[in-house]
Amino acid sequence: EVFRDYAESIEAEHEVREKVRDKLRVIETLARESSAMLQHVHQPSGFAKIADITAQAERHLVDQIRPALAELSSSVPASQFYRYYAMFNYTLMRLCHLCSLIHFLKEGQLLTRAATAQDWLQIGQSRADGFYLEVDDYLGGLIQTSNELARFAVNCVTNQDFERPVQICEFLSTLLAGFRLLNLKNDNLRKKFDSLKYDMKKVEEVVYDLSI
Amino acid sequence: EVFRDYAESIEAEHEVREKVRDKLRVIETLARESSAMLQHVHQPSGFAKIADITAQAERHLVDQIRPALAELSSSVPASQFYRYYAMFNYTLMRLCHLCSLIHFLKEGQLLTRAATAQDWLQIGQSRADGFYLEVDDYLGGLIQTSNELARFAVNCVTNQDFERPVQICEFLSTLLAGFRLLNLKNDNLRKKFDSLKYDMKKVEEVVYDLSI
Amino acid sequence: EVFRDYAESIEAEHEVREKVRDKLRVIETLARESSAMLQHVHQPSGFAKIADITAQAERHLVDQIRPALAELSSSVPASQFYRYYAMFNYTLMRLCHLCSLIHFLKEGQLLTRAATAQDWLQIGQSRADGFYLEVDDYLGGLIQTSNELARFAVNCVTNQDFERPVQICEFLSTLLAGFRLLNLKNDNLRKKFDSLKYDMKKVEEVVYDLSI
Amino acid sequence: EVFRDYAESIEAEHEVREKVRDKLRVIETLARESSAMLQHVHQPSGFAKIADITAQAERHLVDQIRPALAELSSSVPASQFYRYYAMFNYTLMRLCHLCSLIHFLKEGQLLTRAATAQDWLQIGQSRADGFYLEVDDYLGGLIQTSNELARFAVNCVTNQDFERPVQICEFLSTLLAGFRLLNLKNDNLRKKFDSLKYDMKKVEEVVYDLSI
Amino acid sequence: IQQFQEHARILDEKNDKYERIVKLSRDITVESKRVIFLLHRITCEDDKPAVLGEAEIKLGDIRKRLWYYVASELVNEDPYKFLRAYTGGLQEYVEALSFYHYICYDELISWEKVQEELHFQRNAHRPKDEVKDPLDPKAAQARETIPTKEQTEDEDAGDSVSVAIQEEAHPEPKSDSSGGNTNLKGSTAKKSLQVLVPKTDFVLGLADLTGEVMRQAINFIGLGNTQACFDLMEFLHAMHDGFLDVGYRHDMRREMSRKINVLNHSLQKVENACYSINV
Amino acid sequence: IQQFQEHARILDEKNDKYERIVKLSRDITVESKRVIFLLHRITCEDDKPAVLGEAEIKLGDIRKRLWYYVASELVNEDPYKFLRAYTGGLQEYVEALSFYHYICYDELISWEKVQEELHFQRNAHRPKDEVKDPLDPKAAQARETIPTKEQTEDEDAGDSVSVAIQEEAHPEPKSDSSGGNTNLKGSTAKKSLQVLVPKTDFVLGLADLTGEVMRQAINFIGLGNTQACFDLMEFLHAMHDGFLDVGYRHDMRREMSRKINVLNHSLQKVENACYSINV
Repeated sequence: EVFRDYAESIEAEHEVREKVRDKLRVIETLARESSAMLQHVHQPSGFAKIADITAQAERHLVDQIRPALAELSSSVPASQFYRYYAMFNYTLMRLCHLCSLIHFLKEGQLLTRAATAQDWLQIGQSRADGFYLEVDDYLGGLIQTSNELARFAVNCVTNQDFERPVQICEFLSTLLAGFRLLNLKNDNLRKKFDSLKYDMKKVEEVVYDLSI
Repeated sequence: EVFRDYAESIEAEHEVREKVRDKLRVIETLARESSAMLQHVHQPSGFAKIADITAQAERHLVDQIRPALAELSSSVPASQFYRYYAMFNYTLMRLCHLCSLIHFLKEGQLLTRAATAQDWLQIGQSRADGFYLEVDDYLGGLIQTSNELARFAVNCVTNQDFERPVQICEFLSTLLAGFRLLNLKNDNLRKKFDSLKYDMKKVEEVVYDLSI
Repeated sequence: EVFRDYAESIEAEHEVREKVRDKLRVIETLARESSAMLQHVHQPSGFAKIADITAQAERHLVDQIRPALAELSSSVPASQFYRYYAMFNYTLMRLCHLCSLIHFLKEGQLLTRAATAQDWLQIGQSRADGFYLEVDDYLGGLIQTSNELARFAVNCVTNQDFERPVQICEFLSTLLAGFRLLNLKNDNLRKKFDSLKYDMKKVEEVVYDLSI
Repeated sequence: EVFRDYAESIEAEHEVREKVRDKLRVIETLARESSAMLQHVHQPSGFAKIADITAQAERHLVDQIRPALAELSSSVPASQFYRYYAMFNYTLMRLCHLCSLIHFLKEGQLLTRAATAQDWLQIGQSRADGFYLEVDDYLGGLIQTSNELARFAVNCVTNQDFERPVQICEFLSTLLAGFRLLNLKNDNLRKKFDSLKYDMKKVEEVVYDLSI
Repeated sequence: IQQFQEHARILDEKNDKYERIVKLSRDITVESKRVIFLLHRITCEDDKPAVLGEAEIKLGDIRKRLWYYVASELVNEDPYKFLRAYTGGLQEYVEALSFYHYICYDELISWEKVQEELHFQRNAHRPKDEVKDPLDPKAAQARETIPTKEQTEDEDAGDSVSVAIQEEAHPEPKSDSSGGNTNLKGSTAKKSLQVLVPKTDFVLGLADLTGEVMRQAINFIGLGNTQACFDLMEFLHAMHDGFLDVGYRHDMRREMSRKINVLNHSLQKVENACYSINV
Repeated sequence: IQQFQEHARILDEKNDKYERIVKLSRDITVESKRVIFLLHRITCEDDKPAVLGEAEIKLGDIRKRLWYYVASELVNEDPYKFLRAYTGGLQEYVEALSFYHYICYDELISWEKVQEELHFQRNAHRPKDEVKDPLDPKAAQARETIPTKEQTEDEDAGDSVSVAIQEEAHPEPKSDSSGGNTNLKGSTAKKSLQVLVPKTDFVLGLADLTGEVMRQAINFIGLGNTQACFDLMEFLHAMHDGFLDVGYRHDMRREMSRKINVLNHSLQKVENACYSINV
């Protein structure tokens, strides 16, 4: 019977989904912890130990998130990456955000997609690698970082750091230039691009305030 | 006739609902009055007498709202708390908000759930106590307070108080750190969390403006 | 940290929900099987063996659904019946429907709520019994049965059974008279009541067609 | 203060509404009972005693509904009939339906608006009379009667009464002719008019079936 | 069957009257918006006399040329019956009138004042035939042509009406705790005309006023008139207190809570503006 | 910054490919509807040979002219990546094919059969350049002009493909319990092309089939062919059983439960029709 066959196939799919969901839940909890750590940089008390906070968040990412991500990756059948993509899509974006934020706090620079995928998350860079980092997710993560940095620029000034806002301003203008190259069909990315423009404006105002 | 029995049971439920609705109406009127009092802290004329306003609102809460809440509590059959929960849910949230706002204005600190339930509202803390304060409602109330305080920070500056905004900023950042730990499945709370992030940013900008 | 406590309570609720969801899934699968069996009465091939089909469905209900329901019942904390009510609400309605349909096919009569709860599903009849059968769910189930019987009346005629439609017509008119006595505040039930009126009209037309 | 005055005025309005709602609830329960009585004419058992049923329903209307309606009428301030109109609008329509149905079952004829208002419900016929019967409500009630009679025509045949369907057919065609004279701007009435056309068609089919 | 001809007549009359009032209400809305727009042209004390004078004339026109005809339609009708037809125009009118009043007298207009303005003594001469037969299509046509500028200065119904008001002084109880001055006293009903102003519509109009006040405050900042901005904030705080006092009840119309939300936003905009002045 | 040029390229390629597949899918939908319309022309046994022959040719055309190009686009892609782009066309195609199959063989088509039909061996000669460079705008243009009638009889890719299928027999496991034949085996992936048919889309297409069967049944009644109507009712009952077996799970796509509702209505319409025959 044609239907019995189908019932089995949705059962099988359901099982994969359950497994993916479980793995995801672990990663999301870890990602929340990571965000919480990094939040401290906004606070007076945390501002003095940015290097420590960053190092701690990086260790957490390497030691805990990375293996959890490897488990997720192995629970998605390689040839069916896009079948389950919508499930972990947003989480990958968030992880990219964490990577690029930590990297910026350490180095003051933009983290490339290649480096995010290979060095930080240790997942593939293209379809041939199986579980991999889509361009959309990488870009989405960068926008989250831009939102966070716009806020950070304000708090830097409050904490008497007048250099970092300039650095952030440069970072955002690089990002904005990059995004301008994209032909944004994707509505979702387009909306995010708008928020990037807004962040840029905000940080420029901060830099302007500092210059007078 | 078998249906006559059901007609009665529907009627009985209807009566409980009517009673709960009546009690709620009283509380809501009182809560509105309380909000109206507290609104004065935003105004130039009220700014000078914050302590008076706070004391008055506290007395109103203890003398009037608390007994009205006790009446509501006794009109909900203990075993059916969750059956009517959706009716008074929002009102409880608002009362939590009032408590935490008054407490912050007095002490500059966060009011815990235990204190809200036990010392301020005098209702239960867990299901075993019958009518009790759900975590969700407590958290929802805190978010309302955060909204109010973000506005208050702005008005403090207008009224030449440059210290309170810093205090509010700390309060919000504590709150934000707490919320980050929660795995917010509840869509409603998630939206409120977003509003909290927005308030935080707003107040940070106020503190920033003060610092330059 | 005060929030860690809340995170746990949210987690705990989440676990109950997961458990309830698992148990429900089993019941729903069984209920679907049961429906599928009963569907055969509409078909020419099944029409001859209505008694067999009914007996099989009854055995399935007693041997499989009932124990599964017992498991569900034990996974809902008695004091929080209404907290999770919205989760299993619809499923209970469906079980009531199955009971009353089987009963009608066997006996040609309406199954009371007491009998449904006690003899068929073996759950409570009132809040004091913990997990119990709400009037609304019982009534909702009856309406589903009325929808099914209206269709069945048509198929009876197709299969040359001219007596059962009259029996169905009487059943529906009893049901309709009962529903008329209820003061239906519940919008959901009111809509269902309209569908019952429609079924009545439909079956009356079948009886009319038979009379000429 | 301008607002205090307004608060008082809505309080006053609220009280009138509460009172109207109470009176309405009584009438609706009575109207449901009346409908339930009249339902019996559709059933084999009731078919033989149509005259009794009709007489009983009429007595119920005169002895119980009419005084309840008088109470409602007196709770609506005469000059503010339309302020509360939306509250009792639908109920008045239903009472008109009951009157015209009883009258048809007794006399086989259409009840005029004047007779409905004056002789049956004892309320006014025009604005000058205070609480009065709007044309819209009278017409809406007639449509409900037409729906009921279309169903009744079918059941008459089932119960071997071949004359009444012809009488119903004439009644509906009079009604239809009347409605055609109206310039139906009112969307609500227009929809009802469609249902009237449908009823007419149905009853014509019944009469056609009888003629062959 | 001929009773249906009667039904048809009643329904048609009602619908036609409703449509005519809706049309008048739309004209009132448009004209009231013009008044508000005009009042926003005030940037300093010196502007006031000219602008306020013009606004007063325009408001008088609205009253005499539009409300008067609404009132004529409502003679011997239950005032609430056609309320939905003119509620839109009424709220906009209250917004314009209260804005004008606030700028003139620095205070909130009272409900009594608004209701009084829409109370007319019927002129025994000219408008008589129009009013007596509101269904006459020619009369309706004539009315439609009236609200054009060229006729503004004509000696007509409106002028004698404004005189009539002076004479009447306080012809009806001005405060009515049941929520609106709704008693059409048998004796005066036939002589005096009025458009009922339900307090709810009055308050909804006031809620709209807060949006205008906010816009004015922002304008003042642009012009560097910061003290005026602080004054307006105080006024908005008072309005806000007022609305809190009324309280948002459960059974309050959704329209009201929407407007209260707008009020809150207006207030916060002005607060933020005042904050930015102080930083 | 230049990494963004790379990002831009990747995003553009993806979007362009997606758009091309959507376009093909729309054409497939249109052509499949034509097949269904054609099949409804059958009113008795005698009509069958001619109509079925024409339908077979049309279905072959859809396969060779449209699906082949979809398959070409999907080479070396994750099959699920572009599923949303062609799911509409696929369901309509399944509906047409299964309707054809039901009329021919009086049975439900199997998933294996549908999947097999969309499995192609790449022709080494002509379409090669098109396929190897699917981004070449000229190739895309050439493709767009293909599905016109005049070219139907040309010796082209499609024909050699159908031969290729014969040769290949069963190149891949035909049943895959994980819900779809999705393994692109390294060895064959480069030589054979296929369009993945997820079982869900297959079943959704079958659900649509029931609507056609219902329409046919009603037609038959009009033609007095009552036995055929009863037969179709039985077929629908069997389908209905099948769907009940699958069960409507909670996490089932809304699309499915909507279609099951339509199925229920179709079945009841046919039941009512059969009832009216019997009365």
